[in-house]
Amino acid sequence: MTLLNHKHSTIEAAIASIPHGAVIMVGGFGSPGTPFALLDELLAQGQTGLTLIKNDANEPDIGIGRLIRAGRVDRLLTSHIGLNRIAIEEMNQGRLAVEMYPQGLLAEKIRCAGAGHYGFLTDIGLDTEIAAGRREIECDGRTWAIEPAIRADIALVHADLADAYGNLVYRGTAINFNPLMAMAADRTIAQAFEIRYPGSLIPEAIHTPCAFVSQVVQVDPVTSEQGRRAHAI
Amino acid sequence: MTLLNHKHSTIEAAIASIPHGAVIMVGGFGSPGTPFALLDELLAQGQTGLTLIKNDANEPDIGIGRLIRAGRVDRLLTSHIGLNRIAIEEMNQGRLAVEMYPQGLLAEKIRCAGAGHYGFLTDIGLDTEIAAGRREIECDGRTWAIEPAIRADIALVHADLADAYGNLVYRGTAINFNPLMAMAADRTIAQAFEIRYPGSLIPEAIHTPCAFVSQVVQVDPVTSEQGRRAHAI
Amino acid sequence: MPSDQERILARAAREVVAGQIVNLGIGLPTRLFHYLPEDMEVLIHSENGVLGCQPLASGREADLEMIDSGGAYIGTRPGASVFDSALSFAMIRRSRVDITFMGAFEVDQAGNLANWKIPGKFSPGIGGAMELAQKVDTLVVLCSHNDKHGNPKILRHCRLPLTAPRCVSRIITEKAVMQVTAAGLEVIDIAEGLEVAALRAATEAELIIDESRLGRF
Amino acid sequence: MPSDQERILARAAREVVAGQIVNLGIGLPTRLFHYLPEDMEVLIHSENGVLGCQPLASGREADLEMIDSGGAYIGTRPGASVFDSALSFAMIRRSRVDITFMGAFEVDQAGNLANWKIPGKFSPGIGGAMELAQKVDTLVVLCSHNDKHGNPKILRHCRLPLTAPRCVSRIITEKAVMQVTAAGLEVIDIAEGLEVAALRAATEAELIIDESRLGRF
Repeated sequence: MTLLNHKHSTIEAAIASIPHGAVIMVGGFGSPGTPFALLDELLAQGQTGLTLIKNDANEPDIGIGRLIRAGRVDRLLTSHIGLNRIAIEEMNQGRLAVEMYPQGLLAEKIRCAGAGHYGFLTDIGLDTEIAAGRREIECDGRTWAIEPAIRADIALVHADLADAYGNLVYRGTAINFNPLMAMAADRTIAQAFEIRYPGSLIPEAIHTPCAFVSQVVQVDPVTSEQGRRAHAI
Repeated sequence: MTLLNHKHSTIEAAIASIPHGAVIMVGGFGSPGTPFALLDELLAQGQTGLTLIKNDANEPDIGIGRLIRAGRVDRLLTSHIGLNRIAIEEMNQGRLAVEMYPQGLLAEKIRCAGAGHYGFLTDIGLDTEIAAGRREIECDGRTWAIEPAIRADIALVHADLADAYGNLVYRGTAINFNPLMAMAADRTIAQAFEIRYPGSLIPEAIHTPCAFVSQVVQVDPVTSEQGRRAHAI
Repeated sequence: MPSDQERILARAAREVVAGQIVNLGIGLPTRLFHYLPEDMEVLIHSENGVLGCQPLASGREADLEMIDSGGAYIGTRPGASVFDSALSFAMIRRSRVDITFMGAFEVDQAGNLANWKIPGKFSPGIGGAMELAQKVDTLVVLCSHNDKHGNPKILRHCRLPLTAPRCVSRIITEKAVMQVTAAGLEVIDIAEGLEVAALRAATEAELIIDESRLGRF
Repeated sequence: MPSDQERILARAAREVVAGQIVNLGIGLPTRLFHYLPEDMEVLIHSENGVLGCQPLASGREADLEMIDSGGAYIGTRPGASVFDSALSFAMIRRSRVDITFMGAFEVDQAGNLANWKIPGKFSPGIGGAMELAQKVDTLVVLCSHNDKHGNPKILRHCRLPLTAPRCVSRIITEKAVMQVTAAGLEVIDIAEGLEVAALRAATEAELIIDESRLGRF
């Protein structure tokens, strides 16, 4: 239990709670939705031996790209790392263990952990290379693959708006994996551009109810990675 | 495929597309979110031999209660029918086949069909009476029950707002099963209090994207069941 | 002199800690939210899809699309959210609800709970009770100590179909507050004016009672 | 004289029917949305979580939180929605996307597609391609007819790991438009000025060609 009125945190304190060797989900598809400020703080604090779960590897000089480059990441569960040549190089050199999943299965495996189940049964990829290593089962006369859920110790997510209880609203294509990950980790740390008083968000428009959020950290759009990139365009 | 610009429909035409013997999901938890106008039209048109999937049986004189009372329903998949003495009586007399599921499993089975999977693996109810008849499987040294997805031919849902493409926004506790069912049926017919031009709804606030909606029907809050009840209070 | 139900609810309200997420089962537990301090920062979860219920202010017109799982019209407090049924039960199965209060037909000294079915008599469906009972860390049963015929409801072993096995943390009746422990059912508080012998006589379960530590309520 | 890519894209645009939901794969297909009539009522799906993409108006400042699956900044048209990745792929697996356009390393006459991995050389991960290929009813491959060394890409049997088996409906290259049928790969259109013999010479797959019905593009 995280008490409602103890969620607003400094970025230092929030990230300091992450131990070496943690299994960490990181929101974002490319840059949108990536919690750049939280990741930069994680880089600064020096946690190592990390397992990261993220749709992609960002680019070499931003987001989890920086953590990979600094050798902090032992293992990456992902869908596509084509925009990060360093990550591909680290993988090919055997310094970074990479598990690749089809994007929709990765999303669904995370969502399944967030829903509190063991796994799901799917026909995706049955006759392809990814079927190797999956356990299959017959149901109703057809073959299905068992896809176990993927959970994490910590989720780092980026929201557009939060309230002090930890309710989150995402924006645009920055939604992506964030609400799924917020539900699938034991603890969720959210960064948001703005943290409002409870009651300021429309109940129907809240994507992640506060029950799934442990800490919220306010980040400045101008000094965050997104902000820096905005000024560079 | 339902073309974007052919979704706005009269209630008569939308319901006339439902055949006898159809498997129909019906949104709603109690009254909120129940598509009363669509159900009343279904009653008027006379389709029979129906299988309904709804969280509850409404009350005897409203919603699916009317269809059950009129003998139109052969089978009901539900979670709780305690507020409908007629449905309990019909069940006890063997005239209505009722399959009961724990509410969260019913929701998840519908959600699973909407996500395009066969089923999921859960530990809910393992040591209880509901375990009877479920297939179980060992994974990672523990026992899990296989819960197959539940799909339908038609979903009838109630939204607060729609646009002409069929994007839907729900309100309050009228959300409940509606967005799950809208994804789990072959065709989804939505009633809404207001149908706006495309572009009038906030993209982030849309609960059901139009890809999952086949027809939208405008219903008048004042003449709808909700409206009548509002005036009676 | 409070009624039995008022006594149960007033005592139950003391189980709630500020900052918690609280689920209230259909029936007696639903009334608990009238017993919590108005300014207490708790979020009431109702499994039909709302976090942050509060009683509808008297004289306020009901919003027809805002009900709790028992069907009563409700209001919401600042910080409330509404969501679909899959997310609502994800919250339950992920143990994000801190405490739930439920009624019981039977509860036993091992913490087994039966509150949904009386074979041949009452079987309206289990609703959301099974997942709440199985997954919420703290389950407090609120019920009368005996049924309307005077038979004990606090048993050695439940006889009715279970809602979930070994799920109950604490039982609050008009006669006692009992904690389920590894050693058995330990009485924490006993009702004002009730003798220990009378409590034992009204109870089928074995009760562990240390009179020197017994509270009154 | 249009470039090969322009020829492919202009022809591909004619595959899209007003009212459809259309997914555009990374690379060449992403550029297709510049070839659709501006007032055409289609919704472009991008698997990172948006339905209703449109090209960013020139001179318009980019919204940093609006990209397509290829990472390009995009705008949205009226009626657009944004959603999480689980919902986005539910839309794909439930076949609510009507048509998808994808690149290919290899495609064969049975409709098998390989477009994600070259063992030992290129394996960045499959991204969203597998589910799109397996579940979208109409998959149109847009690719050059031959690789940069002149080797055929339209094969009898794919040699690379498959994205999905028997998933391709139609192939559009700068040389031909080919339909996957039960009988084999049937040429619908051939490029202006290209001889049938030259097309066959550039292709490993067996081609079914009825010259009396052949279109030009």
